[in-house]
Amino acid sequence: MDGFFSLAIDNLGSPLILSFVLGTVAALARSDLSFPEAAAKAISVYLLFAIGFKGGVAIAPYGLDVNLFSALIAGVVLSAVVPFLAFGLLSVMTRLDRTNAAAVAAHYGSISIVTFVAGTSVLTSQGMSSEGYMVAVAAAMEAPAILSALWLISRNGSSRMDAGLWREILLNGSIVLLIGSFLIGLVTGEEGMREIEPFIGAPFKGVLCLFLLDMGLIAGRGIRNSRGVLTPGLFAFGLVMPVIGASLGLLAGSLIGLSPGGLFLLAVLSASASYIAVPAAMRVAVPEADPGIYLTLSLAITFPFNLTLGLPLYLMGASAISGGLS
Amino acid sequence: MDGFFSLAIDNLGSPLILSFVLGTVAALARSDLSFPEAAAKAISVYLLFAIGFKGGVAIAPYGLDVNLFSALIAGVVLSAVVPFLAFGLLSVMTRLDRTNAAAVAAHYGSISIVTFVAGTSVLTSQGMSSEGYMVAVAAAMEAPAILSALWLISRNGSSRMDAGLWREILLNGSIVLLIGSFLIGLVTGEEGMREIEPFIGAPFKGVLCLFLLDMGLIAGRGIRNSRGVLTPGLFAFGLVMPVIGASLGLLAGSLIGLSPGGLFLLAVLSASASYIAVPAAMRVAVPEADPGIYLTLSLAITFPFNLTLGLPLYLMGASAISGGLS
Amino acid sequence: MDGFFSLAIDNLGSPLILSFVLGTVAALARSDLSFPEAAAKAISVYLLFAIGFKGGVAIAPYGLDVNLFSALIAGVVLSAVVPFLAFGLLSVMTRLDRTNAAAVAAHYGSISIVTFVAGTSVLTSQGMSSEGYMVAVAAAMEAPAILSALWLISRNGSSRMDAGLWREILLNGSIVLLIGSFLIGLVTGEEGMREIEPFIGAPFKGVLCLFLLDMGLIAGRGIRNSRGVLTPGLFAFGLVMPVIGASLGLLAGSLIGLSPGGLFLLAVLSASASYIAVPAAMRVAVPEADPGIYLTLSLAITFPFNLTLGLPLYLMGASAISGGLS
Amino acid sequence: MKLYDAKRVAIIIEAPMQERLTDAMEQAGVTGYSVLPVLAGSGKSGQWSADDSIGRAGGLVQVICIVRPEAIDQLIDHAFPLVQRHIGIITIADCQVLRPELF
Amino acid sequence: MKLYDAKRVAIIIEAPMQERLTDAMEQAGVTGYSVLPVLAGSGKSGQWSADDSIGRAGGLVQVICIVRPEAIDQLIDHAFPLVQRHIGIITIADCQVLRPELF
Amino acid sequence: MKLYDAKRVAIIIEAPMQERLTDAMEQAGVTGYSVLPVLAGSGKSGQWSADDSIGRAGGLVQVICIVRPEAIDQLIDHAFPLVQRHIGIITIADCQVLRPELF
Ligand SMILES: Nc1ncnc2c1ncn2[C@@H]1O[C@H](COP(=O)(O)O)[C@@H](O)[C@H]1O
Ligand SMILES: Nc1ncnc2c1ncn2[C@@H]1O[C@H](COP(=O)(O)O)[C@@H](O)[C@H]1O
Ligand SMILES: Nc1ncnc2c1ncn2[C@@H]1O[C@H](COP(=O)(O)O)[C@@H](O)[C@H]1O
Ligand code: NA
Ligand code: NA
Ligand code: NA
Repeated sequence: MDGFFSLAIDNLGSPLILSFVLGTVAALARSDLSFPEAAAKAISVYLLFAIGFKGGVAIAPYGLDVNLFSALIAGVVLSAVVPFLAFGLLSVMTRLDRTNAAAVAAHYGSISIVTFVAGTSVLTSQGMSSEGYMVAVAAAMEAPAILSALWLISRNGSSRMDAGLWREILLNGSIVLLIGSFLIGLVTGEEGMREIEPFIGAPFKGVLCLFLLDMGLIAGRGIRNSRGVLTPGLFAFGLVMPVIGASLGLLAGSLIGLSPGGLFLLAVLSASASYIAVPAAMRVAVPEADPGIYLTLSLAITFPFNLTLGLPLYLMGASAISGGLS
Repeated sequence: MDGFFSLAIDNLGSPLILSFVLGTVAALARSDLSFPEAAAKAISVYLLFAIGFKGGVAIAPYGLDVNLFSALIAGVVLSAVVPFLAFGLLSVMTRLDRTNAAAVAAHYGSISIVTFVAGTSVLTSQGMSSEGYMVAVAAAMEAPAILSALWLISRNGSSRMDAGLWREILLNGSIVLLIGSFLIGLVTGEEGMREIEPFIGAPFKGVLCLFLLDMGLIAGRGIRNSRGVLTPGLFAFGLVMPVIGASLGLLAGSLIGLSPGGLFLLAVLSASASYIAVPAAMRVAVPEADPGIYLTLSLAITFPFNLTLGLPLYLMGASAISGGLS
Repeated sequence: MDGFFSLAIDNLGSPLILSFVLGTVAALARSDLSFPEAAAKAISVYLLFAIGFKGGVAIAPYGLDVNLFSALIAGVVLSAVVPFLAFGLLSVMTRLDRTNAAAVAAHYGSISIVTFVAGTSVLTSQGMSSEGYMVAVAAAMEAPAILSALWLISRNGSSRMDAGLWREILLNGSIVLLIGSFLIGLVTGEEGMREIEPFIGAPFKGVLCLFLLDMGLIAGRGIRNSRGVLTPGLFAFGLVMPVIGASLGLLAGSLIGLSPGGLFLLAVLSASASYIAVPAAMRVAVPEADPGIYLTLSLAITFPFNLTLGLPLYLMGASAISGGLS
Repeated sequence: MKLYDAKRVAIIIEAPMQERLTDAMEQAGVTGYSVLPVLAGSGKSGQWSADDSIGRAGGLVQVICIVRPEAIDQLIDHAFPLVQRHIGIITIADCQVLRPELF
Repeated sequence: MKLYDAKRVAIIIEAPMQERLTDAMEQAGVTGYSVLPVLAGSGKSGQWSADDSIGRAGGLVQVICIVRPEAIDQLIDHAFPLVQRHIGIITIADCQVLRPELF
Repeated sequence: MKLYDAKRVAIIIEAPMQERLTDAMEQAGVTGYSVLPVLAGSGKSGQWSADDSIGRAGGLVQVICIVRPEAIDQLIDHAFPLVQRHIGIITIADCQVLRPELF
């Protein structure tokens, strides 16, 4: 556990996490500090583009190989299976009705790309590398959870799906951007990287600080508005579920033989909960589910937990397993 | 033609063009990927400021000389004359009525600054330099085409011009910003450049990638909405006209003795079609013209053509002519 | 005075000031050049974060010491006292009624963080350093002036204050962001700086150029709309008051023994007039005061004066005093 | 100048439903509509604000549509089933227009 | 489909007053409202535009609220003292709604 | 509280025409107006969206103006020639205000 505490303190003392804390505190204190929605949207495009591109560049020398496919399959399976676990856990730990429980479950099967980005940044700080194609895995994990959740609601999820929704889920902006920039990185390789490194490389961490400041503001407002929504059971779920998700991620990752860094990132993806793609899909397909519940859990409980304590914990786990395997 | 293919492949394989392609594909596939309008506006201010400033810095050691004025005159003449050619071509190739044809013609006389910026970035990749004052030429070419088109509509264009419109056309934001930052670069020179290079220099290409991603989204949506608007004749016009414009630009540029890089940029300016300044002026002065036609042609046909195939083609042309002249 | 002219010319010839001038000229000429509100807001978050963080990093090796507290007290006193002076001066120089005079006075006691940022950038150009905690002083000076002004209006200012207003004033976004990022810088120190320097360090000046371009646009529009609002007396006040404020700042700063750089920055803070926090508070607490008067004075007269002539003047003053003292 | 009676229909709905709603309106024969942004709001499900959300999932938009009085029933028949399960606050108000041929 | 009468109240007010206004509205028993952005405007105190201001101090917002007709008096009684000293342009218009249970 | 009758005029027009329109309104004696953003829309000339355009050329704005009932004719007379050739969708609706002295 010594390793965990030193990792956790490292993590909590980084400008990234402190910026997030600043945002959270400001929102809890009801400061009027705010970050314009348009700027946050633009930064998220930047982050997705940068992370996808770097992933592509990283594997450009090797090309797409079979490991990518096994990782993709692992991701899809995780995304599809985790909602069932989450749903079961919710029915034990909380009194959510079937619809709300399934909606929440969808979020935990899917992923939070910012948590993933923060994870890659922890890896860099630790001087560890990871499989470049993990960004493609991230993209692949966005959608399957939604289908699982819709099936949970109606045993016949397709009744809630129209053609439009299929397209919206599969061609969701962040999926397209991640995959697209991944391919661009793959095609242009190191040469492309040299051209745009001063934009997507060096300043990346600083930009992420501002983004996490905004995420902190959003999480803090979420916490403030959570009175009356968050029962102790839900709260506990929001902390336990990511750890379960991470464990599954570690398991799946070690089965397919990922590197320690890749193992960590798969755990992070599996632990993280969506707050963009899945809420939008729920709005359309399951409007009777209460956004107050699923957004609060995902944004105000699980995201901060993962960012602060989860990342060092999962890194410990990944190192332990890799150590054990090697 | 060997040179053309290798240039074209170089160009098509650059992160810039691939980002544009990604945006186009995302929009055609009806992904909900989007880039906030405010951020795109801010980036365009950044691009104009950076390009103007660099132009000014480049000629700071020499000051304004007579070549600048001959280049400005060449630009103004090109901008004023091209609409007549375009109008003639449209009346041969399409069935547009007089008003719509003139409105389209105005766009082709004027310029697209992003195409110009992409052109400068191609030059940099090829290790070629150009006259710093070409940005001033770009600014000078924005407006004259509008007057030609208004004259074409009413043989007495002034009846459609009020004092406000004159001011809006001549003090259009991008003209003012280009000229202003050009002068700032001229005044502050290398010393000013050193201070702000890490903002306007190194990250420039990466920022341009994001902007072209957004342009791709816009072009793609334009293509999607073009059903029913785009006849084969119009489509062909959108591909032929830029080549004619570029040829005129090469001719004019070689008459005034521009360097190969400058020649290329004048061809690019002449080939490019406006989608900001001219549409706004048409909205005010020629509201009966259909924006669906002129915006689709300019944004969804000519811009992508210039960006992908046009740039290498015009560079070939400029090299050939310069080689022939030298 | 030789020193002043060379400093002033240095300052006026920098890309920062020229960008501001460009914006002003564009707005006066009624160009439609504009910068999106959301982008300006995002950049101001960036600037506050960067300046606060750098301040924290600068004192990280030393920690918080007693000098910080004497500087904070000096700042609070300046902010609280200057409004009385301003109020007196206004009643001599202008015919503003009590309410409007007090509202204007509040702005001059409080501060403009952009003026402060421009001041730090002048220091850097001159190779001078300053106390890192000056950003904390800046934060401390935002609010006290508001209380003084409310007291001036009703001799019982509290009648205009509700609990919400107290919170809004004290937890104002820019105060929270400055203090928060200052603390982050303090905690993470040089190591944190290394991680995010490529974002908040190198490109800082270039970003500030764009921001000042926007400030110029706003100031220019303010000047254009000032017809009928600005009497000669008010205009003169807008030029005289900052010089008085700066003098008080120099006095206070030399009493507490600040370095030349710190002295200069305290003078700049004291000379500058608020245009964000105080107007918002006045809207709520003193709605009968005319925003046309206080915003015009602060944004269209005093801000440009400080930026162009004030900064070199105050730097001269600070150097003279420090020279005299040493 | 002569004024003609018309109806102004305003529908507040979740942003991700916007396209479905306008598609339904087009099927109802509506010739035009405009979409306005909504910054923030409050209702039975609590408060929200555009600045609180990443992505538009949390946000609302307001779709405004001027129609001839006689077109109102058909519009409602097409739009209602869609908004019913969603937030979908529909208001209808009388107004007057200058150029009836536009609608 | 049956339509029910309601009132549409629109209040244009300084952005820094938004929260105070909506608090007052909630005290008046209003169950929901939406806030719309305002870009620019002109009035006795001259012209303004969102692009002219840094921060929201200079800007306005429009708060829109659909209420049952009988709730209007209470709403006005609570909101009026607050807006009286401010810009506070209140307009009330008749409208019709489909689902009266929402208000 | 006593309510006074007024008219709410809303004009949707191309963004580049905004200033010309408000100038004309001021000439018609209008004392105040507000400009609201429009995000997207559809009409006879097809669909558009603010995100589809660079610059404001493609976009629309909505100008809203509360006036006394008797001022409506003059307003229309001044505004109509200007909007006639443009998109210019003008709607006029009855409303009530609290402080008639503001208009
Ligand atoms: N009476 C109302 N008037 C205006 N907007 C409302 C009203 N009720 C609800 N809304 C809007 O609809 C959203 C969702 O409402 P609800 O489903 O009641 O939580 C709110 O956040 C408001 O933006
Ligand atoms: N008659 C009106 N109709 C619509 N908006 C108005 C009207 N009068 C004032 N406003 C808005 O309220 C703001 C302040 O008005 P005033 O207090 O008269 O300067 C203006 O800038 C407009 O945005
Ligand atoms: N009936 C309508 N109701 C609301 N907005 C409309 C209507 N008709 C047109 N518009 C708006 O005006 C724009 C241009 O309309 P049009 O000239 O018919 O293409 C559309 O894109 C809409 O934003
Ligand atoms: Na997950
Ligand atoms: Na051209
Ligand atoms: Na001050």
